[in-house]
Amino acid sequence: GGSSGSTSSSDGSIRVALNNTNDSLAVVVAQQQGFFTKHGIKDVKTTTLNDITLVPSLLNKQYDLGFSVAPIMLRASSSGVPLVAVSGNNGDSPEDQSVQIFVRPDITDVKQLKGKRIGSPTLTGNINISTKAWLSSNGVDPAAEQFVQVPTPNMIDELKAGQVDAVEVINPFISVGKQAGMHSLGDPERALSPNYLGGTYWIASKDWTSANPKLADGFKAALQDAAQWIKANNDQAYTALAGYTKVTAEQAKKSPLGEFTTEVSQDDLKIWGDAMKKFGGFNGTVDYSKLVYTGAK
Amino acid sequence: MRRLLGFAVPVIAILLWQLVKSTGLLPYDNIPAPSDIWSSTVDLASSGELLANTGHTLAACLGGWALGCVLGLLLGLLLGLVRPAWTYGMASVEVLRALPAISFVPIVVILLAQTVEMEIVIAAWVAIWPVAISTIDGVRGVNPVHQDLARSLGLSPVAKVVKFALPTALPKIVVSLRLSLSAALVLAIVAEIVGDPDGIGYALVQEQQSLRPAAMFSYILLTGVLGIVLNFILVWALRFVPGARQAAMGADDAA
Amino acid sequence: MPRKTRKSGVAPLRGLLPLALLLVLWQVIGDSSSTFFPPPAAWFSQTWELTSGGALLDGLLATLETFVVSLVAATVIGAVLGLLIGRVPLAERLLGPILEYFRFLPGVALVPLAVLLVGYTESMKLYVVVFGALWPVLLQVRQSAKAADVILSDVASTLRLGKFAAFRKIHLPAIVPGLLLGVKIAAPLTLVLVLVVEISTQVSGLGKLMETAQQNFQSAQVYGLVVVVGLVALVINMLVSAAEGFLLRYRPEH
Amino acid sequence: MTVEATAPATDTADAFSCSKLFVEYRTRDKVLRVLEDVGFSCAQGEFLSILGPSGTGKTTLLRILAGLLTPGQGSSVRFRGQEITGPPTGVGIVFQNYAASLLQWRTVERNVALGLEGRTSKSERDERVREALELVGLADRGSDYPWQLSGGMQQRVQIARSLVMRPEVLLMDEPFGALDAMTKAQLQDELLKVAAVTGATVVFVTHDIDEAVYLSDRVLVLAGKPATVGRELRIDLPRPRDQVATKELPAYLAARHRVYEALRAESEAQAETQSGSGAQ
Amino acid sequence: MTVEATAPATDTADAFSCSKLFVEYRTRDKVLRVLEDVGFSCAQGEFLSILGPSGTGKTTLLRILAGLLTPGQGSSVRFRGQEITGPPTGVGIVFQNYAASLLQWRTVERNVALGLEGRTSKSERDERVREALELVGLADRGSDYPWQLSGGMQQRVQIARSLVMRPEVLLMDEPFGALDAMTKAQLQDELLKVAAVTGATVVFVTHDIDEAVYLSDRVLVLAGKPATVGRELRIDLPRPRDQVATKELPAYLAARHRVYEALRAESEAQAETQSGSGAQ
Ligand SMILES: Nc1ncnc2c1ncn2[C@@H]1O[C@H](COP(=O)(O)OP(=O)(O)OP(=O)(O)O)[C@@H](O)[C@H]1O
Ligand SMILES: Nc1ncnc2c1ncn2[C@@H]1O[C@H](COP(=O)(O)OP(=O)(O)OP(=O)(O)O)[C@@H](O)[C@H]1O
Ligand SMILES: [Mg+2]
Ligand SMILES: [Mg+2]
Repeated sequence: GGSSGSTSSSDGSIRVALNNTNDSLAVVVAQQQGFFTKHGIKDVKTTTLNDITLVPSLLNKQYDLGFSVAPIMLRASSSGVPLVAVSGNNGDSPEDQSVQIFVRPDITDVKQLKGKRIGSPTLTGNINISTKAWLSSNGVDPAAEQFVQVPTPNMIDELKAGQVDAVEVINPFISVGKQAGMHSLGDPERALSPNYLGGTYWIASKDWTSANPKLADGFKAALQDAAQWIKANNDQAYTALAGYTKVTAEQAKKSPLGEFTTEVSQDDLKIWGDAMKKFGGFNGTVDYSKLVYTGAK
Repeated sequence: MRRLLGFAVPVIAILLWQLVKSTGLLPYDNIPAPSDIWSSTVDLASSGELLANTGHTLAACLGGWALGCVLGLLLGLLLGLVRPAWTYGMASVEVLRALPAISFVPIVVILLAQTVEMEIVIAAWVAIWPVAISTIDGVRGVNPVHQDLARSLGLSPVAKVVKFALPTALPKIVVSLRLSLSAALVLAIVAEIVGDPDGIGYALVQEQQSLRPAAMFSYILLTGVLGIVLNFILVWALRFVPGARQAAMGADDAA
Repeated sequence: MPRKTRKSGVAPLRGLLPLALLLVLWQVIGDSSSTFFPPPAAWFSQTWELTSGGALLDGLLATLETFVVSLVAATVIGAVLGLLIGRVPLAERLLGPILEYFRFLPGVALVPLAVLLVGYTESMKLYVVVFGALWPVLLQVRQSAKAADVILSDVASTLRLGKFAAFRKIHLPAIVPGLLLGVKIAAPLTLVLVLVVEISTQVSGLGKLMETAQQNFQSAQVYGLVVVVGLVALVINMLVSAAEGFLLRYRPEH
Repeated sequence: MTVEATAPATDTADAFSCSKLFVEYRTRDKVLRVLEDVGFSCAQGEFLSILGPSGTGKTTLLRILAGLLTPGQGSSVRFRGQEITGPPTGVGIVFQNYAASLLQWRTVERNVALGLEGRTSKSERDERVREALELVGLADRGSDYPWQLSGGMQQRVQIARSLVMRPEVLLMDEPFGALDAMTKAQLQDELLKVAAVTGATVVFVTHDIDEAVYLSDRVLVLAGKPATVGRELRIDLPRPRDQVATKELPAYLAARHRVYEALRAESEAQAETQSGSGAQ
Repeated sequence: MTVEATAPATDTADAFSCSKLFVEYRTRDKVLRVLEDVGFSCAQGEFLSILGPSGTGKTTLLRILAGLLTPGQGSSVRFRGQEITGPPTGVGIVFQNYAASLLQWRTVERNVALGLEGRTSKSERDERVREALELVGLADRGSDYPWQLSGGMQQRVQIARSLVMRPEVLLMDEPFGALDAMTKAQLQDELLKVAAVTGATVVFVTHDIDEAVYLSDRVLVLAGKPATVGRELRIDLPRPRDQVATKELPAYLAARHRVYEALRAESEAQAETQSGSGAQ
């Protein structure tokens, strides 16, 4: 179960909320390979969370760090929740196509998606924003689409059943879908920026980073080590992935691991913010500079 | 033999399901065949996961249910028997009992973190209302001759409640105890799906994301079994509550 | 002076007093900058924003429509099944266990299944909601049907009323109080379920607005919408109570 | 004159005939045999009263005749020569527990109309309901609900409900028990009149010896634990009967005396067996 | 000898005294005045019977004496000189509707024990319950539920329930109405014995003239619409009374006759006013 609420973690340990996809690999690897210990963190407790209760749990100090995405962070921050991105996560890699738009067999072109029903994992999430930008850049007005929320594992079936016309799929379901003969119209992620746009972060509350800058730095450094290790030990990394996502090793190998980065770019966040304003009905104000953890002074 | 009749319907349903699945009439990966669900259930059971998750959910459900029932009963007695309490409180109750519990999950998480206590609060919240409403309705149904009798025997208010109001309301309360139990179980699971990283609800989402729909179905279907068992225990236990005997028997038979 | 004919009927609006006091207290001692516990005044202003594009009204109407249709369907199905298994032993034997089983299945976890089979339609919302909301009616009706006085059955058979007439004139009216109690419990439950389905699929309705506000960390708007839901529920419950008062008008008490 | 009756004859002209009738009530922890080897018959058009101590099985017997209760295996109960399997047509019943037998959600009028609905035209129904209510003295209470009536009034509603059906056979369980002497006398006479005009058969449970003698052609005394037909007394008083004239006849007084004696003898015998065996 | 009673006197030695008593039942669409200008008193230790046509207001009057119903403004109803505001202590009541008055979820024993619970020790309670059940002839049915009893038996349970409280005042609404002659006679004698031993005051509603005369010191006849005290008859028969000896006294027969005449006169008067005014 979740560890109890408001104990402070000045004892040198950290509690991290993961998610259940490839995104959390670096943290798992860092833990397994002892990188956290190496960077002065005594003990790491990890929990896999299902949903967006992460922000409340950071506020009430149940967790110190957690996996999140740009839109959540920006929205929370504009509502006055003091959050910072301690570390980035996904980095640039040309072969990595971690989001795909699968469509019904009779749809072969983006233009055909006009006015269709599209399944998205979270209507306010980064993937949906990217998809809208992608549609828009292909001349399809996203405002005319009907977006519905579909849990990722159900996307393929719903597409088969014809209940949706297109879905926004992430790994490992991309490989599952390809196996099942689904066809994709491409990756919407680069529609927002010609460069790869990191959208996932390890975030913490500002209170925690100010109280524990050493731990925050250590966390980031450990992830840096993990990123390098993953590059060098691809096979072992897949084993680790299979371990915590509980998919079979065989299944895990079908999705590319991509690159990991600890960089947090203020510019990237701003691109997200602008896209959210344009496509996500977002109208808050955000001080981007305050969102980035800059390390212990 | 007659008892077995009740199994006919589910057995036929399962066979049909297996049939459409193995003939490929149902091409969806997320609806596995009963045989797959069975083997994954066996796996989960032998690994001990099933028991651990069930135990967690059960604790949350029963804790929330018990809390909700006690509060519901007290609230129902207060509103059903004390006129001013009804006049100055009932409308508030009508508002409160319609508030969607799951929209409070993030708020309860702030207060109680992602813990079993959070689940208990959510489950209790939904368990309160059926019991409260049935109690109000029931205690008001005391027949006029009984009201006269209680007064002429000079019974104390407490004795009136214990000897007349509660037994009269009992059949309705028993039904609502059962309703609350199912509501508490469902909400405990929903709270696990949304918030608490533990228990059946959490496990079923994890299994789904790990591409094991059969295991997910194991958990979903297990919930129904859990319900039947809980209900059976409740009905059985009620036979030992004086006066609830008839009410419980009128209500049971399914188990 | 004689035995009071106590009117239970509709709860008076005075009963909102405790809630109102609570809100005033919150407003006075609450922290106005709190993200998750904004004071009530902020609820109003943030929720009012939703009225501009008609979003609030549209959401309200969508939710209400599903609610009304589901409640009617849940009542009818619950009453029919409740009567059937309450009065026909064979039906009880055949259906009792399976219904008891279904009662505990978490409806929300079945949303994906319903979507798969029915799609993102209003009827999908309906199936899921009815599935969860019919139990109070079913169980209360079954209990009343079983508890009905045997003498009444004797009256029906000695007057040789015929199955249908006996049902309509004796067995049906005899379960009306139980049915109404079931509906009283089911009505808010139905509303909750409609919202839950709307929240998890975001198809339409107040639930969708609520989830959007939630995802935007606009807590004040979430609370505001919750208040709207509460008021809707209050009106619904008043209607149900009024219907009860009318249908049970023959009773000295109630 | 009063004459000790003969053994029950089985005859298709009989309205009812029972033989070897027994009944057991089964509860969780015991079996209570209530009636044992009851045999009697009731001719068509006969007015038969049943007397007996409280708890002896009179209501039970009436429910069997009405087809509402199935007697023990091997019992034979016939209505017009046919074995009874359910409530036969043309049989009306007035229950002992008047309060429970009225439909609380219907007005007095609509309680009385219950059995006529869908079988007669609206105007005929209204007319018959009005007549029946007048007969029992409740013409002005038609629009009240049962709970607004006194105990005796509720019982009269029940009587009206069965009379309105113009039954060929009437089974009545202490129908006048809750009524005052005047109302009772008046209803007794109305009942005799109705029975005479329609030729109806009446089986009548009462505790009132005067009433039993005044109304009946024959009186059965049930007694014993389990109960059986202890005595059977024929009441040979001229008809039509009259509250004053009939009750002054020496034959009336003699009949009354015999019934009283029969009842006393039976209860004494019962008290003895009971204290002797302790069985119940 | 039977003597026409004098005007009601108000006296603190009275158990009950009423004057200018009236009652109205208010329903949705009308107001029904049931009692009008009722005045009488009942001395301590007196046995007072109330007779009257069905629906006249006897039950209503009893409920007022029991403090269960508040009469109209301006009425005065006193118990031992005190205005009645709620059920006074020491007053037991037996309701007319026996089926509704028993607690269906309690056994016979526990129904009888109801009023004693928490007031006496367990052993005393058991002892008193056993005695009371023996008194009404139900010693062997203590563990049954009410629905397993016949109508008369249920009524006897109710009687036991009020006797077990050893009340100083007993209000009884047709308590023996559902009983056979033997059981009734036996319970009448038990009641007289209990009243004599304890000096209890009894107000007794009945329809049975013989019963009223046999038991009472005084009989009130309620009649009229709205009803008032029509006649008041003192019954001066020696006590202790005896089912055979007392009923053979010429004074008994004379009293019986007078009560009968009084009732008939009142009902006739009522029938006239009713047809005359059409009021109800
Ligand atoms: N449903 C039942 N279950 C068990 N026992 C019953 C049931 N109904 C009646 N009895 C028992 O059967 C016996 C006869 O009951 P019944 O009602 O026929 O008596 P009765 O002659 O009508 O008496 P009364 O004159 O008091 O109405 C009683 O001992 C009663 O307790
Ligand atoms: N709750 C009530 N509401 C309206 N009217 C009532 C109510 N209770 C009694 N009445 C009416 O008051 C009158 C007197 O009723 P009550 O029960 O006192 O009569 P009663 O003398 O006891 O008659 P019975 O001998 O038939 O029991 C009747 O006309 C009855 O219809
Ligand atoms: Mg009987
Ligand atoms: Mg009365």
